[in-house]
Amino acid sequence: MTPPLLRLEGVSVAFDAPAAEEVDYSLAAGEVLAVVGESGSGKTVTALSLLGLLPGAATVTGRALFAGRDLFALSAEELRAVRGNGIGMVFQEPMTALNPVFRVGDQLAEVVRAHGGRTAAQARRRVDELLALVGLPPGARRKYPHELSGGQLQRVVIAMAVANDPALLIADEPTTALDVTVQAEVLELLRDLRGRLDAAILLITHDMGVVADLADRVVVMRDGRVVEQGPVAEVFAAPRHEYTRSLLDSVISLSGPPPAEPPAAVEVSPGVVARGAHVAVTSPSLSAPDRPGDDPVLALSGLTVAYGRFRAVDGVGLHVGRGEVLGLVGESGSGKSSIAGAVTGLVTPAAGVVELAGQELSRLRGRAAKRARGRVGVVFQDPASSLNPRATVARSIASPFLLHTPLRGAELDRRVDGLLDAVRLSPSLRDRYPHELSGGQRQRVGIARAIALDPDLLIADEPTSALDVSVQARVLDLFRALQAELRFACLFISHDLAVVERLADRVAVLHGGRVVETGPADEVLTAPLHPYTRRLLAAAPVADPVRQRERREAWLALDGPG
Amino acid sequence: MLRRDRWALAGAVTIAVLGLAAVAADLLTAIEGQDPYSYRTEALDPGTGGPAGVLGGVSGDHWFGVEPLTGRDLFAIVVHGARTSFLIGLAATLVSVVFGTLVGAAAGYLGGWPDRIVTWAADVFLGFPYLIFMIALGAVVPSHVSRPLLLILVIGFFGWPSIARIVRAQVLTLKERNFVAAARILGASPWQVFRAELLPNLWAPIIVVATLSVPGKIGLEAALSFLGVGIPPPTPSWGRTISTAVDWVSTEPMFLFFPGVALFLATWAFTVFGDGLRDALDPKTDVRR
Amino acid sequence: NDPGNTGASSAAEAAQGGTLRILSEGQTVNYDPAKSSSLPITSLGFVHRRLTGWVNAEGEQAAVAPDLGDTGKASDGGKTWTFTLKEGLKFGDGSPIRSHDVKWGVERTFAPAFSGGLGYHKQLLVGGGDYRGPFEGERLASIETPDDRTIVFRLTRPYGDWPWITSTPAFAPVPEGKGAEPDYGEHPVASGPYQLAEYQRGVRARLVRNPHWDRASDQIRGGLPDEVQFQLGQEASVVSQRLVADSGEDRQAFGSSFASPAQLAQLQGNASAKQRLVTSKTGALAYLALNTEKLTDPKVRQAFQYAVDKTSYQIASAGAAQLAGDTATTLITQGIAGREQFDLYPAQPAGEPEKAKRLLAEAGFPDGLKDLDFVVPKSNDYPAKAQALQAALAKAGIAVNIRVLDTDAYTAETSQAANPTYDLTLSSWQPDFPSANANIQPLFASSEIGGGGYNLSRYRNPEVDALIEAAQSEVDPVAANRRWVELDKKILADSPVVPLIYTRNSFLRGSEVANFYIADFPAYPNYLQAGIAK
Amino acid sequence: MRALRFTANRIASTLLVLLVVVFITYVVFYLVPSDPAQLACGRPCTEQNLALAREFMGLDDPWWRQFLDYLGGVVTGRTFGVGATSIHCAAPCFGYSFQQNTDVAVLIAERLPVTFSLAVGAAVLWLVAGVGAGVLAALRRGTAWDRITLAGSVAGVSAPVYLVGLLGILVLGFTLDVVPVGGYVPFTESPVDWAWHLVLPWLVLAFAHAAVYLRLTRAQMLEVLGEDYIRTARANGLRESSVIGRHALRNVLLPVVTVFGIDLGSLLGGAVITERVFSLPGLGGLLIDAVNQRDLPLLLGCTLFAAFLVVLANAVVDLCYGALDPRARLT
Ligand SMILES: Nc1ncnc2c1ncn2[C@@H]1O[C@H](COP(=O)(O)OP(=O)(O)OP(=O)(O)O)[C@@H](O)[C@H]1O
Ligand SMILES: Nc1ncnc2c1ncn2[C@@H]1O[C@H](COP(=O)(O)OP(=O)(O)OP(=O)(O)O)[C@@H](O)[C@H]1O
Ligand SMILES: [Mg+2]
Ligand SMILES: [Mg+2]
Repeated sequence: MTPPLLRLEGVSVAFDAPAAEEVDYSLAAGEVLAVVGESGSGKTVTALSLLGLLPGAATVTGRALFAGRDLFALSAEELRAVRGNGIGMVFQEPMTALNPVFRVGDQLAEVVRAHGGRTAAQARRRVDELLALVGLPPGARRKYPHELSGGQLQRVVIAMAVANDPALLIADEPTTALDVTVQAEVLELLRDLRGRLDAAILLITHDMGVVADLADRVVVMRDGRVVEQGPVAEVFAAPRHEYTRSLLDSVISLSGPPPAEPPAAVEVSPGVVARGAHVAVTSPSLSAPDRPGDDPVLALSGLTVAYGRFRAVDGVGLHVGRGEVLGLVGESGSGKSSIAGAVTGLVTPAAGVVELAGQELSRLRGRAAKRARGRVGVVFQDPASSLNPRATVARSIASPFLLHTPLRGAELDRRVDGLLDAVRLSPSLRDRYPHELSGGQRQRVGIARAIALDPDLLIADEPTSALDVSVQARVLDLFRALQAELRFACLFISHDLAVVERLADRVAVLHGGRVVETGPADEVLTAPLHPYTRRLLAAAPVADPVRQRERREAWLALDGPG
Repeated sequence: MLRRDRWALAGAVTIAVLGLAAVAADLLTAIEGQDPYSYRTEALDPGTGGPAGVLGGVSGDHWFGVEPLTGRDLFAIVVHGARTSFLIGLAATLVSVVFGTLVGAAAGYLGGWPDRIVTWAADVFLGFPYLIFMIALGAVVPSHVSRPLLLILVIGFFGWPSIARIVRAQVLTLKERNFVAAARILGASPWQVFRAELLPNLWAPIIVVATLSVPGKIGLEAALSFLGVGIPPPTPSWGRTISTAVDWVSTEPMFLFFPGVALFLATWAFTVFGDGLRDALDPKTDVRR
Repeated sequence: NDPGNTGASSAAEAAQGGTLRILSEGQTVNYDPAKSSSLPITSLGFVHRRLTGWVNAEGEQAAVAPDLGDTGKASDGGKTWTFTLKEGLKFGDGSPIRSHDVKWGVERTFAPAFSGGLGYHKQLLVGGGDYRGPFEGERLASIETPDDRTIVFRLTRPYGDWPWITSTPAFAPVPEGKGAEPDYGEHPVASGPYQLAEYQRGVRARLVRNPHWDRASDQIRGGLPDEVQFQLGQEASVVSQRLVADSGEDRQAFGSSFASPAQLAQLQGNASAKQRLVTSKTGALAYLALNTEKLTDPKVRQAFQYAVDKTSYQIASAGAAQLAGDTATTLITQGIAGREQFDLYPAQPAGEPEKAKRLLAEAGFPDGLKDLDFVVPKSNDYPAKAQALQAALAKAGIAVNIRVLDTDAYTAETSQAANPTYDLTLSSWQPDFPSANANIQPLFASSEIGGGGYNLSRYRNPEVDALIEAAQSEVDPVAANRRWVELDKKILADSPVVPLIYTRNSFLRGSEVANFYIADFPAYPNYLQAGIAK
Repeated sequence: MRALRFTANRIASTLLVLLVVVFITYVVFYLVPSDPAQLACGRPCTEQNLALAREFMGLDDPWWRQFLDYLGGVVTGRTFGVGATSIHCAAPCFGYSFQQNTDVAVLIAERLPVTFSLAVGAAVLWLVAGVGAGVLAALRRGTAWDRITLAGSVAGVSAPVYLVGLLGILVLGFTLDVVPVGGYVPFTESPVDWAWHLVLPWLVLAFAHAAVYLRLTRAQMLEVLGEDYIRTARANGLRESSVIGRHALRNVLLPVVTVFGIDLGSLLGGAVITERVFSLPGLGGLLIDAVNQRDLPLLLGCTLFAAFLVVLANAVVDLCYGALDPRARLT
């Protein structure tokens, strides 16, 4: 066996407290090594330490041998020569990773010319090559970062990282910020690059599906230490460490096999096909019709939300019955949050009607409007930003009471304690501030606030997508239990199909501001009628190397990469 | 946190000392046995009207020497001047902070035409040669309106655009945060949102900006007194004393030195204190430390 | 009393030639005679001659002197005055100066577009009240020009000081028919030794020789330098620093503003500069005006005569008594013919607060006076001087609040408002011509209350008004002077003002400026005689 | 189309700003208890003369009428008085100063080159010095250099311009005698003398302003250095000079440009005190004279012009901002 390309020997990183301790792992040329582990386990700091990118306050010990040289012992100039040349790096947030004031092509060219004396013309040719390599049109060269989508930006960042044919590519959560479909494309690109450039990849992620999809070997970290490492198939099949096991257990994956050919359906009206309660559109300019039953809690009809000329939501009809959970899925920008905004009153619809328990919201004024508002609870995606950082837990939970009821003092405290109990939080947390809580705890506070007034309707806008896998599982369990107990109607918004599958009774699939398909959850997610739904389903990775391979091939067959 | 920043601490201590001197001005001058109003022509050089003796007449009787032409005690003038400067600096800051915060928050939060009007009004104010305005106002306002009050209001009022801009920007980002949306969804009125959700999060930037704007206001009072529209004599004011002292600098440098150093110290102290406060309150800078 | 340095310190002899530089704080110089209130011995005199001028020399009493014309002959009991112009006078463009041109110049001052200068003549000339200038075709019949060299003025009443009035700028000649344009002052037709060659507002004005000026016909102007340059818009303290430094061109320069107390103090430590300081022997009367409409009791007003501290006032104005000027006890200023020295309220110069308190108690104010409104303008160190008085009055139990106003607001409040609220104000008065008339009438005639007049104590006494009228009509100077001195005493007995000092003015010159002196009246250097030393 | 509407909006709001500024100035000074006619009336001033002067200057109309006359003059020009002595002020007439016997526009035009030279020269100085020192301070955060520049900047903020100016004159001008102490030489007369006479004013003005820029740059630099794209640039092996000098600086300049626009705009309206101290015949002096003499037309003209410069500077800043930051470009 050849010596490994990269080898970490007892690498420790410490700020005030240690962040990574005695980390050992190695990586051979052409290999993909995934580093997984819960948030804060030291994955990123370890990787940053390799290129000397940690802030000055960090102390690094140990050795990191890259092609036989200890990276920690290099001079500043030598290190610069390695950066972007021997080792390329891709960061998590593509939106902020590029300088907003320079053209993408110029930034690429600058990196190209930073190593090895290429002329301007040569660099330009290389930029075109790179853009082609990551599947971007040559015209992208002249764009500014804000003119590109997240997926395109991530491609640029990857192009930048591979610009000088590095032997090693470090990718720190390269897809976390992206849509499932875009994520699948980016992963495909990485796989392709590895094949074509023969680069080794150090992939940092917390998404087991991504690991299953891409990696040869996996390193599991926890609390700054490596707890387990080995080939992916082995670790996934027979995790040895207890933490690895719980990690894999809490992964929520779609249950069904990759979508097969669409089942037969009958055309019920021009452009609309149906199979029982399962309805889909075949014409791109239609929204699937909605048949609200008796007494829905929420009924939308012909809802249109426009930002200037742009129609983010276009003639959508939807309803949520009593005690029912409607899952609203669709990729980023499809209009999910805009619908939620129209229901909660944060955005004013351009057209259409929003009826809450039979009352038309836009007609209500003053007290009546306020009362109607009190019957809707909302849980947001990002627990950190949904709580006022300067308000205690108790204050946040009490705010609905303060606004809508005359409750004060001890009675109020009692109610708050009751709610804390309902979301399984200890009353001792009452006086903490949000930053003193974990992500899961914060989200529970958010849920407690949302259910405080015993709402008829709960709107959950991506309530778990910012959370760790293990935390996410626990919050979803809680959510399900509460729903079963309190029987509120729920509009559950998510781009994660697996999550929706676990919670929703019915599903509506949103694409370009229109509902393209709607029906009972199990039917829509196993036998989708609309091609977009099928693509969405196929793109979602599952945390099983074998099944994931099947799904990937199905996805590739559906629309091909890029 | 501030305790780790020795410079900010030094600033805070200086502010405290000067503030204390301002509050206890009467006591201090009583100990010295002087007051800032009495003429002491016997302490002057009869040939020139300048202070008799070396260093501008510094002595056990007159700790900082005396003022030329009048013989008034310079120490008394400086500590009583501190009172004027601090009163005007702080009170005017309060005025601009209150007004700027309300207006800026309203603009940022409500958006639409209130926002446009506020940004536009800020433009008007910035386009306005306000020094001129203050001079005119000094002449227009009837004399029974207290000048310090007028100064506080005018200096304070002209300070609102900068505060409003900062608050507006801050509110714009806060508005995007979900906790504000959560409150709105619950049916909170704009005022309730402002009080319960926005204001607690605005304190930090407001306090920092306020601290940093105090020295500017003190300086402005000095400049206005220089132009003769500040605090009316004989109430001591650093600005007026400094502007008089500039003429004397080649013969009586100490006359400029003491009030000059006091003004510099006050400005310096508020600035480093404000900077330290900003660093302490900004989580980002704290991590990088 | 030693009046400090005087013109005698101009050691070197002034010679013909060179460039004289005048450093001025003002942004403009005004060479339009109709809009000027310039003294006959300062800047306007370089370019324009007037019907009469002043004898202005060290050690000589100020007197009317012939300029374009003689000093005039009265007839009709002082109501008609006849002047004869000298022969061979020429304007800068070579044309002769005739009596019409003087008449035209006077008439021009009546045009609304050209007001702003000294206008004593406007009410005195018959028909002047509603005359609106010659540009609309109407002429003023009360000025007659029987031939090219004779000019006759008909007055509404006998006026003995008329020859002084004809020395005001309005009596400078303007070629008949010219001067309709608003900027005539930027290209005036010269009658004096110089003409305006270049004028940039805020920067400089350059005067070069007028080839048609005849030295022999002019006893008022030296006309020594080849060129005179005004440097405009100069910052006062920088001017003083430059003059102290006395290097390069600044050696041929002098400052046109008074040296401030701080500058004076600096000069005391600099032997060379101290030598170049020119201080007047006397000057304007500085006084504290008591608003007689508010302080109605003469006894209360008299208390102020004892309460003020003239010593600290002297220090506040110039650092030392000697530079500030003598303490004043009369209304007629030193250097005016016929003045008599007296003191109705003899007291220590530093004041006698006890005596003041006693007078107040007698008047019914045993606890003194509270909250008097003391209004002063921002300019000329008045706030500092007012503070000196404030501190002194406080000792006599008189508490005053100083109110500092911008110069213009001050004028509006004190001389224009119908019912002003001030109790006290501080002012100084330099007569426009060296006659006791110009000392007393503007300050104490009831016609001068409000409407822009300078009767700041709002003193209204019909008896005094009648006496003023009588004194003005007196054509015999000696008799007139006797009447004025009588008035001086009579008014002061009522105590509408407290005379403080006869303010000395100090000016600094460069080492090569020669023949730079200040005569007894007025307290300004004679620009016209100064020259550059060899 | 959108650009057109944007421009139209911008011009309209600019005009409105100017109108409001002029109106406020007018009202305030109209309320000031003083009478410009009094100055034009001379001594002694009789009621009759005063009335004549008022009429001639158009002061006998009601206040709103006078204001409208002023605005009308901007469009159509004005004539004061009648007959041979009437004064005509051609459109656009920004007022006629009776005290100075000149069109306000002419007065402003005379003074503009001086103020322009002063402001632009000082601005270049303080930009270079302030931004440069600010960058260094940020890069050496917490070191002696950082503290010293901070203290220096505080001195710049706290020392009044008149103080620094007069001390500068005293030390550099008189004691050391290295630079001239004032006066203005037009650029067209002698560029060298022009610069030489302005060195001291430039330094003084720059000293007062550089402090703000130093602090702003320092704070912004610290902010930008924490941005992800800086990390990206470093991770890709760019030279530190390029990371700081190109990637960071460009972003640092954005807020600096905004403040700069406002500062320069208001400076062009006159650096009142600096001009006074150095005897520079600029707009600031004109404005102060206008106030002191209650020369309302001149005051209105100056205020209008000063406000116009600020608004103009803002517009220029917006353009620059667009050039610097593609996100801010319109359409
Ligand atoms: N600049 C810093 N200063 C102090 N502590 C830091 C700093 N950066 C990271 N840490 C700490 O180091 C530890 C490891 O952080 P790291 O970013 O490597 O976690 P991670 O495994 O990448 O987590 P995630 O999945 O959330 O990205 C954490 O406890 C974190 O709080
Ligand atoms: N305030 C706004 N102004 C202009 N366009 C907006 C605004 N808010 C949203 N949009 C646009 O409307 C579209 C729908 O946005 P929306 O937030 O509803 O999407 P989403 O489905 O919730 O996406 P995500 O999964 O990213 O949250 C997007 O294209 C978005 O860019
Ligand atoms: Mg990480
Ligand atoms: Mg969304």
